[in-house]
Amino acid sequence: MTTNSESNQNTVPVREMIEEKKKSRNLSSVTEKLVPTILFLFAMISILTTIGIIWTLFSETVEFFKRVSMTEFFTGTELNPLSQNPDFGILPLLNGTIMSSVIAMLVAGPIGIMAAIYLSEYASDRVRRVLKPMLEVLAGVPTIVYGFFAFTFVTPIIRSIWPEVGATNILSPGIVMGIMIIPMIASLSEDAMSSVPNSIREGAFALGATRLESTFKVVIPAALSGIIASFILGISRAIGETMIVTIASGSSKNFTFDLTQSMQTMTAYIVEVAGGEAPAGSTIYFSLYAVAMTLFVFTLIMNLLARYVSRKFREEY
Amino acid sequence: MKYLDLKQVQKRLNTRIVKNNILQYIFLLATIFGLIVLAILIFRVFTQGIGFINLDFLTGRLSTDANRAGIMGAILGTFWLMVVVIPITLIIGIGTALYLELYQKNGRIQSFIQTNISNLAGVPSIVYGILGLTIFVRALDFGNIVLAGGLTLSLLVLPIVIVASQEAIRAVPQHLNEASYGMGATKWQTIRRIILPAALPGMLTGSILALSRAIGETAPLTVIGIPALIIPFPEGIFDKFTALPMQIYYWTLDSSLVDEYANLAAATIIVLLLLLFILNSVAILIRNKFQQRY
Amino acid sequence: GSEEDTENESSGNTSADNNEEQESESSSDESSEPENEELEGSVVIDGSGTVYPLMSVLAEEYMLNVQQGVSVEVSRSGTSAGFEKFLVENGTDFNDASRLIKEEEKAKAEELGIDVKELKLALDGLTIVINPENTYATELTEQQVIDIFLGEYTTWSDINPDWPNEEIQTYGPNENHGTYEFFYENILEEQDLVESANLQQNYSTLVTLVAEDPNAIGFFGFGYYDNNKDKVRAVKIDFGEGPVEPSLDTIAEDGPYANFTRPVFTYLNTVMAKEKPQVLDYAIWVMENVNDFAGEAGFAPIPEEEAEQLANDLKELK
Amino acid sequence: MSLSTVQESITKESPKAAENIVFDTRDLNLWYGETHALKNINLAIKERDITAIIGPSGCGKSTYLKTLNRMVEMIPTVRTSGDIKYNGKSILNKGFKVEDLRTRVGMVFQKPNPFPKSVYENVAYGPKIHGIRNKKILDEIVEKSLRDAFIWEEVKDRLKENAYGLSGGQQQRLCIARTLAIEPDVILMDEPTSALDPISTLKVEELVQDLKQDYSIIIVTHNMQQAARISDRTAFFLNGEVVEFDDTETLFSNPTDQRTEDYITGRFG
Amino acid sequence: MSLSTVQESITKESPKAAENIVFDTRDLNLWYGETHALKNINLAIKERDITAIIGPSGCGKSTYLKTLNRMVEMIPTVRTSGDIKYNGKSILNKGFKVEDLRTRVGMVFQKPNPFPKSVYENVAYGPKIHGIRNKKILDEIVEKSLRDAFIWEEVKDRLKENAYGLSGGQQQRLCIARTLAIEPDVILMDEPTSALDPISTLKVEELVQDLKQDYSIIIVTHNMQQAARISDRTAFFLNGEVVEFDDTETLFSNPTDQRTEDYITGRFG
Amino acid sequence: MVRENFEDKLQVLKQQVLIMSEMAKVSLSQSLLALEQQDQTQAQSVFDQDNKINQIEDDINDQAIWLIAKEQPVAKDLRRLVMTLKVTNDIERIGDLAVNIAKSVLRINNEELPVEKQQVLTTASVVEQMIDLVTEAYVEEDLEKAFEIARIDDQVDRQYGDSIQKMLTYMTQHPSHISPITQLAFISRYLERAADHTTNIAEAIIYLVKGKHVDLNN
Amino acid sequence: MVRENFEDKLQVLKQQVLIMSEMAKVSLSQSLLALEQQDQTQAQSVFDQDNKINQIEDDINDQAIWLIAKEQPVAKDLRRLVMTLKVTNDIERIGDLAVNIAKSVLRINNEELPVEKQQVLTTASVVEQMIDLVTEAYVEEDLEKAFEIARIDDQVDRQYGDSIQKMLTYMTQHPSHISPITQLAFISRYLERAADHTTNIAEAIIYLVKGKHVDLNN
Ligand SMILES: Nc1ncnc2c1ncn2[C@@H]1O[C@H](COP(=O)(O)OP(=O)(O)OP(=O)(O)O)[C@@H](O)[C@H]1O
Ligand SMILES: Nc1ncnc2c1ncn2[C@@H]1O[C@H](COP(=O)(O)OP(=O)(O)OP(=O)(O)O)[C@@H](O)[C@H]1O
Ligand SMILES: [Mg+2]
Ligand SMILES: [Mg+2]
Ligand SMILES: O=P([O-])([O-])[O-]
Repeated sequence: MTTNSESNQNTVPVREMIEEKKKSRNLSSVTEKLVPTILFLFAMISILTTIGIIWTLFSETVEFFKRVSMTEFFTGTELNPLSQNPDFGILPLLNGTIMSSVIAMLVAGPIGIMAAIYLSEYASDRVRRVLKPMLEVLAGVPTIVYGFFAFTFVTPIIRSIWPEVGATNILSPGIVMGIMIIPMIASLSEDAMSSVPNSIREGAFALGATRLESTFKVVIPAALSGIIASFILGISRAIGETMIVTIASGSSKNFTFDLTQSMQTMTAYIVEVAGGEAPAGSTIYFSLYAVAMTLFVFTLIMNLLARYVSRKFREEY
Repeated sequence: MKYLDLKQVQKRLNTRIVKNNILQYIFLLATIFGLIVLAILIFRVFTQGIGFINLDFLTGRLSTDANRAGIMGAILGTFWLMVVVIPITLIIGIGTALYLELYQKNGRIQSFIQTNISNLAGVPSIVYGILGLTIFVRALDFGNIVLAGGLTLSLLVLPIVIVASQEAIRAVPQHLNEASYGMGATKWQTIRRIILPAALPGMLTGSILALSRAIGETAPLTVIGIPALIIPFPEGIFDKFTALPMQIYYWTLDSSLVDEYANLAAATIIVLLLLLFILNSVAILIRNKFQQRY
Repeated sequence: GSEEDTENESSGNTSADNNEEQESESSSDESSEPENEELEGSVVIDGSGTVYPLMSVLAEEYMLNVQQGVSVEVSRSGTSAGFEKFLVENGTDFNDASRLIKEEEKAKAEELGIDVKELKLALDGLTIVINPENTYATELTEQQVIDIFLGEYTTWSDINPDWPNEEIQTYGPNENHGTYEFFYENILEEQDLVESANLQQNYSTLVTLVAEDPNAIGFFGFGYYDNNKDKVRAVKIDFGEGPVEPSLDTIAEDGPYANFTRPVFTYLNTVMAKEKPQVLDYAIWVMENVNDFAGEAGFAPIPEEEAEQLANDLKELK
Repeated sequence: MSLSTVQESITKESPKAAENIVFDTRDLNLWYGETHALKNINLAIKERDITAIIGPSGCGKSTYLKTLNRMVEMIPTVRTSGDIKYNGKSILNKGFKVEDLRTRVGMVFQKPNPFPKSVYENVAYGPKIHGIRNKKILDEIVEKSLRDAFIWEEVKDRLKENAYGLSGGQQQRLCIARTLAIEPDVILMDEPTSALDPISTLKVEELVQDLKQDYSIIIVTHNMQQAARISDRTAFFLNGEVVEFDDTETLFSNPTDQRTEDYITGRFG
Repeated sequence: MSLSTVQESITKESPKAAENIVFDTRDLNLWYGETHALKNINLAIKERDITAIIGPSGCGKSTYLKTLNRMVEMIPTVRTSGDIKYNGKSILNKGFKVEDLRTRVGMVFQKPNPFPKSVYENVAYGPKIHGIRNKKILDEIVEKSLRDAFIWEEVKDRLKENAYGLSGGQQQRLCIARTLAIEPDVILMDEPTSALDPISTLKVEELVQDLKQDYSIIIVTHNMQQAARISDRTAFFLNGEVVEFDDTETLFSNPTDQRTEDYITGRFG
Repeated sequence: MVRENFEDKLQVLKQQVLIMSEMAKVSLSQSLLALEQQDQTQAQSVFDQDNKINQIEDDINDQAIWLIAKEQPVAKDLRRLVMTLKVTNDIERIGDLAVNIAKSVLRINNEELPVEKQQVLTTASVVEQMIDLVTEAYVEEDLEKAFEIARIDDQVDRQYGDSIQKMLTYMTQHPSHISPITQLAFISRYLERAADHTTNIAEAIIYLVKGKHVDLNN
Repeated sequence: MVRENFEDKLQVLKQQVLIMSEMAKVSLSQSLLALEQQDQTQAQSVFDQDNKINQIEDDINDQAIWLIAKEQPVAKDLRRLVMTLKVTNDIERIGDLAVNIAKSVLRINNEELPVEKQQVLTTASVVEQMIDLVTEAYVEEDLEKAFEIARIDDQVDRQYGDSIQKMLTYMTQHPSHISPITQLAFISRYLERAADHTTNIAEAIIYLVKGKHVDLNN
């Protein structure tokens, strides 16, 4: 060892070299100051986006309410924007939106959570490594494809089983939306459950618990906040989903709870009204913003709720 | 004193185990359910559309005549959209992530921006469409050109890229930064030499996934207004365009006008799904190849 | 004469073989035209979904075989929605319409200084369709149709006791569409449709709905029926002279189906036409060739002279 | 103190009346896929003894411990040969129900792993899954277990609070209480103090020595002094083999095998 | 050995020729937000000494260490008062460039934290960021640093491999080599062996004692025997205060303060 | 409280040291009683006791070493255990000295001891007191008492010098008594050594408390 | 190789023990030379040496205790350190005995020692050999040599018994010589004790190697 340190002593005057280079450091100090500013500007873009969304929606919505009263809008059960005596009640749209979301969650909720349980608790590593990405493919399929699928495949099947169901109805897109949301709920719930440390599971097994017991009595309670959050996000996703309902649910502005009927959601209404090139200036045009605003507020509340839940009930392990 | 009666415990044990075993299969079934649907969907789309896929279809121009219709215009439209979306989301997304994770780690500003981003991620895509329509198409008077659509989609997927990049940065262990600072490195040196190289695979993976999302998005484009018939190929980001999902949408709608349109829609779906499949495979490849163990 | 016949035939069985022929014919048309100058730029068309099939075929033909440098974009938000887009500063060049322009719309145009030129393109027969399973209501009188949509009958047996006691389901395009307005204004004479009418934005949806509902009765343009003859059945209407089946032959302003026949138009913004040569050129070309394509798209042609007259009017704008 | 009592207290404690073997391991081999992790293990572990297992990292200590309650099976690639008899019954054949085994053989882990529930629910968890529903009995079990784990005084006023509010040492004792609640015969402990600070470590060690009255305890530890301090017998593992198994005092004062001596005196590697 | 030389060797090593103070801490106070983490610290740390810092968890050891190279500033809520002089210069005022300080004062962390790069790139990182680009010089620096960290022989054939392929002990020595590459005066070590097995721990300890020839070393450790084994002087921290700072032997044999005695004999709490 | 176990074990060890020193004192008393009464059987019993003392010494030492091995003591704890090793050595020596005295008593047999026997017995009782005192000092870790031992030891040394002188003088005058008196001189020497050993113990106590070596033996 | 540092320190400690035992042997030799030559100044130098021996004992003990504190030794390592504490104690006692011999030599002064002086000196040389032998045994950790010590010790004990007997007889016959002969008897006793101490060291070596206590002293 001593020979090493001797032989290498001062062959490379690292320290001097470093001291020397230090003088040429000014350039880098400029970079150091500039970089945060640039990055800050980038970060501002997301803020601008939000401001843009809110400003756009809000200013036009205000215009809309100058023409149509709030009460009519929020309590009206009739929506006939183009008729000679137009009605602008949003309730049919809310009704359609809620119906489709509820159906979607009835499909996605139980199946998603069961899939999450299977993947997180029962599947071996290898099986999970295969199944989970495959399931996530479901989430990656464009919604237009689901719409096509719902309209050309699922609806006819449902109708062959249950003839009452209309060719456009809320049931079929609801179900397909549910299928689309399954991976989201499965994946988020699985993440929540997987982040429950294995040591806790082992603790349960060591007490003689079966896998089912460890899952329902330990893992799920521990991951509950994450699971609830995944449900809320699933609902939010269902509310915001557009193409499936646009294609498969028709555009009747029915205010009904009959699953077999065609209904229109808020999103589908926006597509309809915007059509190709939405005509500026008319009441219909402004109604689009009012509906969009309502939609935005709905999903915002859902997202904030999901965040709150997952914050509030997060367990520290 | 014994509280547990071993005999009782034994007796209960059998039912407990049986319950567990039965439910295990139900859970498996639930997991596979989604996959079965996926398989049916793919099978159906393929059987319906595969016969229509040929070179002419892929390279042909759009036409009202189902036999002549091709989707090159839509493919190019999607391509040009990506030309807009990729650089914008990568630069702004990674930049924002770096800012949030490394320059404004704590405090009000960070949590404000963070909340804002996670809310943006949950805003329905159709609302972005309205934003794009109002701002890019109308206020900035771009019209319904690629740039307007691309910017709209960029804003739409930006939160995904930001969050993915943040996660990638966070996955770089703090102790690596400490090590770098501990040797007298400046912040930017540390970012450039340690954090970015380590986080890049994760960022790319996230970005590619965001891109797939952008490619498949239809709703914002329907709001922005894509003509149902547009035959010339877009040659740049200032041209009007149509995109693959829009074409699927129109053909699905018009299938009552011309039956074969449904098949064309199916064929286009196949092309779109293949494109997404390739992108996702690339993402997975990147993830597996560059995954770091710390 | 002979050209027209070929077109009509080909509309019945659209086949690839005919395309080439058609193209060569068109190009011969083109060569007969004096103007050979290369145009470029875009022509923006929006408006009626009913007119869309005709207009898109025309646009495609124009782009492919007449002026490759011009991009004709055809959208179809509906007649009314289209007008709103048409009647603004820098609006669309054409607005397709399945009804006549309204007074308010005219007033708006004047206000904006837009000089609108009405171009009649073809004739559409409003077709009343029922489910193919419905074998009883294949013939209805004009009044019966009106009453059905006004909600005078709730069940089929109300019309004819021999018919099933099933609730009648009425379908139609929604208020966005000129077809609706024509039906509402010209046939129902501005009486409100029955409450329960299922009004859809998309014709494809509408076709499917009628095709799948045994108790359905709906209305839309002949073109949509023509393409879905296997799915829906057209009702023969008795206008007092015996049941008439809608067809390209019966649909005419003075034909047996005249009561349910309406012209379809496109409105040209002549200000735009003067500014953009390709717009005017396209307009002229359309009026010179529209009758060759009307049948293919499910429309009956307008009288040749009327078309020529309009074409000549347009040429004067140059 | 009279001289004679002194004399008695000096002579070593007399061997226990019945020296029952609780776990008898015969020619146990275990593979993780291709890795031969345990090689021909033969160990007879006595009842009401504290048996320590020491050895360098990766020598198979944890693996052996987890084989005793078949937790090792949770890794899918594991294969075993040979036999382990628990109170005379072979536990390695598939017919033997693991849940049953695990109610008899409790386990305490390296990192305290309470459930993210209240202190009370943590302890009541085991009895509950085994079918005890009666609130009064549960209360009794919880109190007794917490008392036995020397933690009752510290937590009796916060039974309803989340267990993660406790300190690391308290959490570990809570985990021990949780194990006691199902009244096992044997308690396996895998480095139960390695995540704890020195003070908590000593408390847990004292608890372990106290539990010896009623339980057979097998404890894996990296800390040789800990093995010396608290165990009656110590097994030294090396590369998946048992090099030496003897009374703790003998093993640490006068080991037979040179490798043992090298290891305990820190001359290894 | 003659008697006289023995006599000499028995008397304590004579104090070093020049007893320079490398870090002089005066009345240092530090707050994390409201937490008063360091209270009136006064410590004079000598050059070419190994100074150990011991104390219970949370007493401020790491905080103090991180104050010496101002890494503590990475936490935004931190406030300090008082003064630390490094070779006579106050380092706490904002004018002092932290990057400079940190090239003089290296740091080794609790968990080995090599960069996810090759062994070579790990060591070359420091010289590179400080502007040394010449490949030959870099080669030399890398070899020398690895030799000085006693790890050259083990890694010389795998310089291009990823550092994460090394064992924990090797990784830690690599991290030390990485620090040596920028030739600091002082090396701060925060529990450098707490993540290592006993054998690797001993290797690192020996390395540390060897480095004493050329560097001043300040080492935080939970392991009192380690402090006793390797350090010249030891400071005992408690609740953010320095309770006792003395020659290691004195502190561990005959501490002045009862709290020190209680802590080192394990009677704390 | 922490380290109870260790504290308990230290306490047990201390108890055993006390028992051992009690045994050594008993041995010494018996041997002196034998001297006083010139009783052979009394002397014999001292030999038996010695074996027990040796055994308890080994046990205590084993326990102390085992505690060092397993408890890693430092500072006072370590000194306490190391001191225990030293102290038992000294106590054992006191026991040995009792044996030596008993042997000398056997050699003296029934022969007359005309001089100094009383003086020796007086010294002996002082030594016994010293043992009691040092035991107290040990229990209480009392420095005062430890230093007190040193002072008493000086006194014992002086008495021993006087006695030897007197005995030599007497022997010169009464050669017939040389043999028993020589034995008595040895006994005197043994007592002086026993006192030295108590002083050693006192030194050990001082080392325990102070952590510093003092030499009380000069 | 690991624990080099500790091994080095143990080696240093061993060296110091050897030096210390060398010093004790030198003391003893000097005191005996003083006896042989009845040389007062020679005797004086023994006293000086003793201080040094005491000091080196304290140092060695401190180091051993410090090593125990910081290296947490177990098994043989621990026994080696504990044994060092015991061995230095015995060596120190041998040094003390040399002082005692020197004191006796001073008391004898120039008086004649007609009997047994040679015998005592012979025994003394045996004891010196024992010290050498036990030192070798210590260095080599050789059990054979350790047991050899015990055998030689028995021999020394016998010689001591004979010598005392002869001296007593002589004194009875020559009362005028009582004083110096008594001193010689004491010297004889001191040598016997020195031999005992080497035997203790031998016991310690056996304990070190075997981990078991043996009693060689009977
Ligand atoms: N899940 C596993 N898959 C493959 N090999 C494993 C697995 N778990 C452990 N091993 C291997 O088995 C051997 C024994 O591991 P085990 O965990 O029992 O060691 P250990 O003695 O407990 O070590 P430590 O002291 O580090 O906890 C090691 O070589 C290890 O690499
Ligand atoms: N980032 C921080 N924010 C707030 N308080 C902190 C922070 N880091 C440390 N503290 C507090 O400062 C005090 C000292 O912490 P420090 O990490 O220096 O302790 P330590 O002695 O190194 O402990 P350990 O031995 O556990 O590493 C503790 O009370 C701790 O809770
Ligand atoms: Mg382990
Ligand atoms: Mg710390
Ligand atoms: O018997 P001693 O201890 O004085 O040799």
